[in-house]
Amino acid sequence: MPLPPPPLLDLYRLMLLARRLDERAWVLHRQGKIAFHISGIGQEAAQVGAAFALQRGKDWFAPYYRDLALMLALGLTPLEFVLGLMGKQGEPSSGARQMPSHWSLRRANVVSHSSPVATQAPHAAGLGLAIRLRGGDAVVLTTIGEGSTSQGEWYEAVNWAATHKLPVIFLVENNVYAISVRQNQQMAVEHVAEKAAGLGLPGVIVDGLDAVASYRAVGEAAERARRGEGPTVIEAKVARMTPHSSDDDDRSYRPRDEVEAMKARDPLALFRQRLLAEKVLSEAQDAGLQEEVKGVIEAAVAEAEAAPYPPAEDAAYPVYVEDVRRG
Amino acid sequence: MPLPPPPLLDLYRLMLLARRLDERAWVLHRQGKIAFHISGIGQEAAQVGAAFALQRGKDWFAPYYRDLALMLALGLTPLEFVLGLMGKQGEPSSGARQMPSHWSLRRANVVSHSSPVATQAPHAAGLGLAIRLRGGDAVVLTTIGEGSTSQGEWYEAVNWAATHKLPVIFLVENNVYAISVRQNQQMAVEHVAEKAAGLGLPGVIVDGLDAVASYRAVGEAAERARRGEGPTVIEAKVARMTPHSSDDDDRSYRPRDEVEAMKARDPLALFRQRLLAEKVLSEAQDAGLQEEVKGVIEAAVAEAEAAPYPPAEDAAYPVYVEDVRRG
Amino acid sequence: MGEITLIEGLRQAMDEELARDDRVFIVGEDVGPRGGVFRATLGLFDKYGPQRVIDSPLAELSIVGVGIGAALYGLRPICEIQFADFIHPAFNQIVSEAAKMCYRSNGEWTVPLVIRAPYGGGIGGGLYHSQSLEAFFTHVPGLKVVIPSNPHDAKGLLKAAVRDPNPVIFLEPKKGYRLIRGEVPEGGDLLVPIGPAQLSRPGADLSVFAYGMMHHYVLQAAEIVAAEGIQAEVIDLRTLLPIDKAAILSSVRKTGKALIVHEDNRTGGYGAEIAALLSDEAFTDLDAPVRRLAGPDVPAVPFSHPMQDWFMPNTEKIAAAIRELAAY
Amino acid sequence: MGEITLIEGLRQAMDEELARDDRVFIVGEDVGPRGGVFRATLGLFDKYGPQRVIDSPLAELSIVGVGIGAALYGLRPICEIQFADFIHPAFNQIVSEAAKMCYRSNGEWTVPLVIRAPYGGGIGGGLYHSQSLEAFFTHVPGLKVVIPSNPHDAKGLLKAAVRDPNPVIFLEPKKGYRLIRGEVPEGGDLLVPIGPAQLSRPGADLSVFAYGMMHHYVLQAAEIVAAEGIQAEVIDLRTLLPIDKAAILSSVRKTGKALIVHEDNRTGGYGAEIAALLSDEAFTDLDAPVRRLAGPDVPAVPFSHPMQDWFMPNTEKIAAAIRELAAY
Ligand SMILES: Cc1ncc(C[n+]2csc(CCOP(=O)(O)OP(=O)(O)O)c2C)c(N)n1
Ligand SMILES: Cc1ncc(C[n+]2csc(CCOP(=O)(O)OP(=O)(O)O)c2C)c(N)n1
Ligand SMILES: [Mg+2]
Ligand SMILES: [Mg+2]
Repeated sequence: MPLPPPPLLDLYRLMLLARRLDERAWVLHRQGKIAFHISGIGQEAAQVGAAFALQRGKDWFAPYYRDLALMLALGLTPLEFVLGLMGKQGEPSSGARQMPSHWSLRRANVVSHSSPVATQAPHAAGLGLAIRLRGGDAVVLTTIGEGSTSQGEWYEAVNWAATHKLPVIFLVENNVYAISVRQNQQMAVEHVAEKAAGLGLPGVIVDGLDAVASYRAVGEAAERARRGEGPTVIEAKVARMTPHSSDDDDRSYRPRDEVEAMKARDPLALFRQRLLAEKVLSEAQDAGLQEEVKGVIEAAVAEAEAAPYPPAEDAAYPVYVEDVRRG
Repeated sequence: MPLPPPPLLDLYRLMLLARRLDERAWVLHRQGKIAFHISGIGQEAAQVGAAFALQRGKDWFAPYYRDLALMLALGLTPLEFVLGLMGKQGEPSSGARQMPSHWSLRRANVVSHSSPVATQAPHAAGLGLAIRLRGGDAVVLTTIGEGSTSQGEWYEAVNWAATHKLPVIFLVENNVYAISVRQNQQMAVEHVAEKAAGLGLPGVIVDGLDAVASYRAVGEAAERARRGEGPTVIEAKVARMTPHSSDDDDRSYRPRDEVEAMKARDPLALFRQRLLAEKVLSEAQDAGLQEEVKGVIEAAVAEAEAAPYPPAEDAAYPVYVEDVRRG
Repeated sequence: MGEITLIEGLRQAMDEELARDDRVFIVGEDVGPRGGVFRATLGLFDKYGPQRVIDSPLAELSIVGVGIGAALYGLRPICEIQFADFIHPAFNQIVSEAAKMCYRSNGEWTVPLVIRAPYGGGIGGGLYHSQSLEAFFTHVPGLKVVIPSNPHDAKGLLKAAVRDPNPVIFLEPKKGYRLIRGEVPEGGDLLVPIGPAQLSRPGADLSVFAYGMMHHYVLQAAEIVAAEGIQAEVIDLRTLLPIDKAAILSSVRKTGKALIVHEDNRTGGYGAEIAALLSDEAFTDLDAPVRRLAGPDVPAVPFSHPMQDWFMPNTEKIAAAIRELAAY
Repeated sequence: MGEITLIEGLRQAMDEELARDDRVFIVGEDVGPRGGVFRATLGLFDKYGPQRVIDSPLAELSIVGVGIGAALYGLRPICEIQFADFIHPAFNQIVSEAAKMCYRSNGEWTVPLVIRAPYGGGIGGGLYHSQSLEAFFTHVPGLKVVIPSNPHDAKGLLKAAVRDPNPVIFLEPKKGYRLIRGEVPEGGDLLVPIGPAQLSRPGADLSVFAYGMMHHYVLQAAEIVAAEGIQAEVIDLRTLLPIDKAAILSSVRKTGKALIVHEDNRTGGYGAEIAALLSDEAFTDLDAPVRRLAGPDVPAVPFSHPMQDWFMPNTEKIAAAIRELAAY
């Protein structure tokens, strides 16, 4: 089954929503309304491309903390995200137990991840194994930063998937930094995709600032996986356009001209220009979208601000599955 | 500094000593005189080649349990080995605390290793880092089985060494099995050496049944390392000519014809034939060597049998360095 | 009823659960044609095939991590760690992931996973084939920790563990694999619930708490001291987490004295928690100090026999500790 | 004397040890130009260069494993784990390797290594940036475990740890990094020995044992209850392994009552060992049950503020526990 043409406007709308919501989180942080934010700005294109290349509702996801755009594409609502930012009741990933951006969304086959990086990678291999054992042609997408591929966990997971030819896509969102540590202090290869060669599976490099390129690469990897040909490592070259998180200040380690150069290649702006040039999008349409997104976000923020915190005693449960029923 | 020609007779003598001593251990086990033996038969050539390619007394070693031949080449005495087999006092690696073949020999720069496989690999990287920090051109050799390269520990260690260009040689003794599990259930690559490509360092395949080939490959890697050009992965294709250990019976998982074919390519026999053919060794010389080795081993066994066990209370020390002085 | 060994009980449990529920599968090193290094899974590969009995790469982290992923999908993996000593590479996956998944997802995701691992010393295994390490896991909310002491419980608890919706650390006293034999009902569906301790010998003078191989020795020691007129009550804890506080407290309320026996190192071992529980909640019932007989505080069991014997608690040492406490 | 923060004490300790001994180096994530995510190593990269202050790959296993290798060579690595919660990937290297090296090599090889890790909750860090996990390590013979509670001890104990020939797990109460200030002598070579606990407030009515951030709150609580006429003796344990048994026992012999406070989960926590020690060796001195005030048995500290507050022991909860015990 050949990949259908990329749904350009959908991709754009999701990138826009993710960007504005992310920017709003930074504002909430400056206003002292939230304690922490970790940003996906600069990585949206790779994420939405990946999401639209997969079959939502059927495929499985083991994401990482920068995947706001991915999550929105999979159906997380802006309200749910803001509830998470504020640690409010009704936050769907953890009932406000986890920090913001620690995703989980059962209804969308998004498994829960934790803060220790790379732990999600073996889970993805295990989901792939389960799909293999139970039959069907679902695939698993797991994402990670380039720095976190230094963990043995990632290596073991990819090795499992390669050895057992499991239907897993290992998407590495390479933004060159792991907090302050540049890629060249992480690894001796120039491209993370080269790591695939050592594990016996294909490694693909894609321009992660281009949603369509990501859509194509993930779509092809998914087709391979569905045909039983095994996993793929995809390295999306993305940009971390903010400090690591709201706790970070990148001026001590990041050259300012690098930051400026990066901003000149903002994936959202590039995509907008392209859609305008290709006449997929009109200025008027865009203005409408911008308004719509703004409205959605302000409504979400207002509703989240009004929402209650979870009761303190909720913290006692559910340690065991038995408590879920009890709680 | 070009590698001097291989000391053929020394290599042969060590291989012979290792083989006869190893065979003697199996006999001791059948006699009920020792509880456990893990064998290096079929891997001697790779090991002695490696040992002679390095500068003993200067270079550092983080070996694994099959490295009897390597250890003998580094100066472990047959008596010391047999004391270890029997758990007798004076055993140099652990004072009889560890199982046999868990090497450590301070006087030869051989650091202590444990049973959990692959833990020695990061130590080797750390030794390499220390050499780099303190200056000098020593190198580190660490060995491991092919199955154990599936551990994240090995990946992380090689990644460190490659990223920091440390003077470390990662020698993988590939005997195709990890207990009962064949290499193709361990990894998707055909050669362990391919793993090096994913980590940005050279990966070399060598015929591990040929001591001279091993000598050359390790020698070249050592030269690279001494020149500051960083680490190398060397995969020596060896043979596990026995069951995994004295606790194993390989008939349930290993085809008999494979075992027969392997025995026909016994590295010791091959080397002997070659030396005889090249007239490096005469039949008379060989007979003399065989006698000498036999005598050494019988003396070692006799002395070890007569040696006492360590006193029970020795088990209380040394938990901390303070106890070493106290003990 | 037939008399079988402890390891046969484990094998039967896995066989029956594989047959009962096609979501159950086994994964670990050498569990396939080799049947495991202790032969616990012998014959299961031939019976259920390579999809249900999977020889993994040599990598414990991913044995558990992949198991967690499969459990999230809804399968029921049984992960075998070849020796408990080799569980540490998987520590992060067990403690950060399996144990915390239910809580951190507010119950949306659960990890029905069993991790089987042979543990314990006295088998000439030296430092790294002899360890007891239950105390690392009994400190982790979200895990259940189970240690059977006989074939009946081995079978019934393992079957219950496979059906438990939570991650269960299932530690097997490997010295008892073939040494400990016992009656197990044939046929039927033997389940021993996870949770309750077992009163294995009633007595009025003091309570002795143990599990696994040590429970076996405690029963022998109780027999010896009985001949001297000391009536030791023996409790097989079986499930270490959650703790069966009621059983522990009610025994000590009766006897007024408590001895805890384990192979694991003394300091910070499981016995500490039992002693702490008693010194808090049974304070007025105690007629004597709470005693622990445990592995000494050296890193692990040494290889050489005299040193191994020095390390290991055994029947004689237990009998001596009972006598001393009874005389207090 | 100058008043500095706890983290400044740590920074000074590392600075002085780097200057004193060229075998000392620092390795960890973001410890270089960034100066660590908490800025504990700020300025040290500029001062000592990339050979002595090394930004590692993002991989805790190898931060510790490489550190062990360098220590075997004779160097004195200080490994920084960015948050204690992320130490588990290194668990195998710490427990199987660093802790057992001296014993298993019969003293031939030693591992003079410090592993620094910020720990503890109450900082909005959620499940994985708030953990206390000392009990995993206090169960491991061969390790030393140190937790300072103030700038003076932070500096003096860290300098002592760097010079200690054994592996030291050095846990830092990150909530107190900037909150806790105190006098530290300028100049000189401040060393606080690893081992002895510190009597930080004498009192006759009951003994309260704590460390790290909890010690800070215990002192506040002691002040509050003093106004009510309760004289709590406060002991800052400081070194958790080896345990300063003499100090603990002598305090309880005097007061007859003991309360242990920690953030780490209650079951199997460090308090269990103290309670067990007391219930064994101070049995006849105890006038009341040994009490523990600890983190509840849920996986870790939740993010949302009401739930975080529910989890964390604090001054009020401690004062209440003191009152209750004093009234026993
Ligand atoms: C095991 C572990 N160690 C350290 C951290 C702290 N930490 C959080 S994010 C991060 C950097 C991750 O870098 P990368 O993988 O490149 O992802 P990015 O943040 O750049 O998207 C670090 C070190 C962690 N979360 N987990
Ligand atoms: C962490 C760990 N897991 C499992 C084992 C048990 N074990 C000992 S040797 C071995 C196989 C090793 O295979 P390989 O690395 O190929 O080395 P070989 O024995 O073939 O030389 C296994 C599984 C172990 N020692 N350590
Ligand atoms: Mg990055
Ligand atoms: Mg092998």
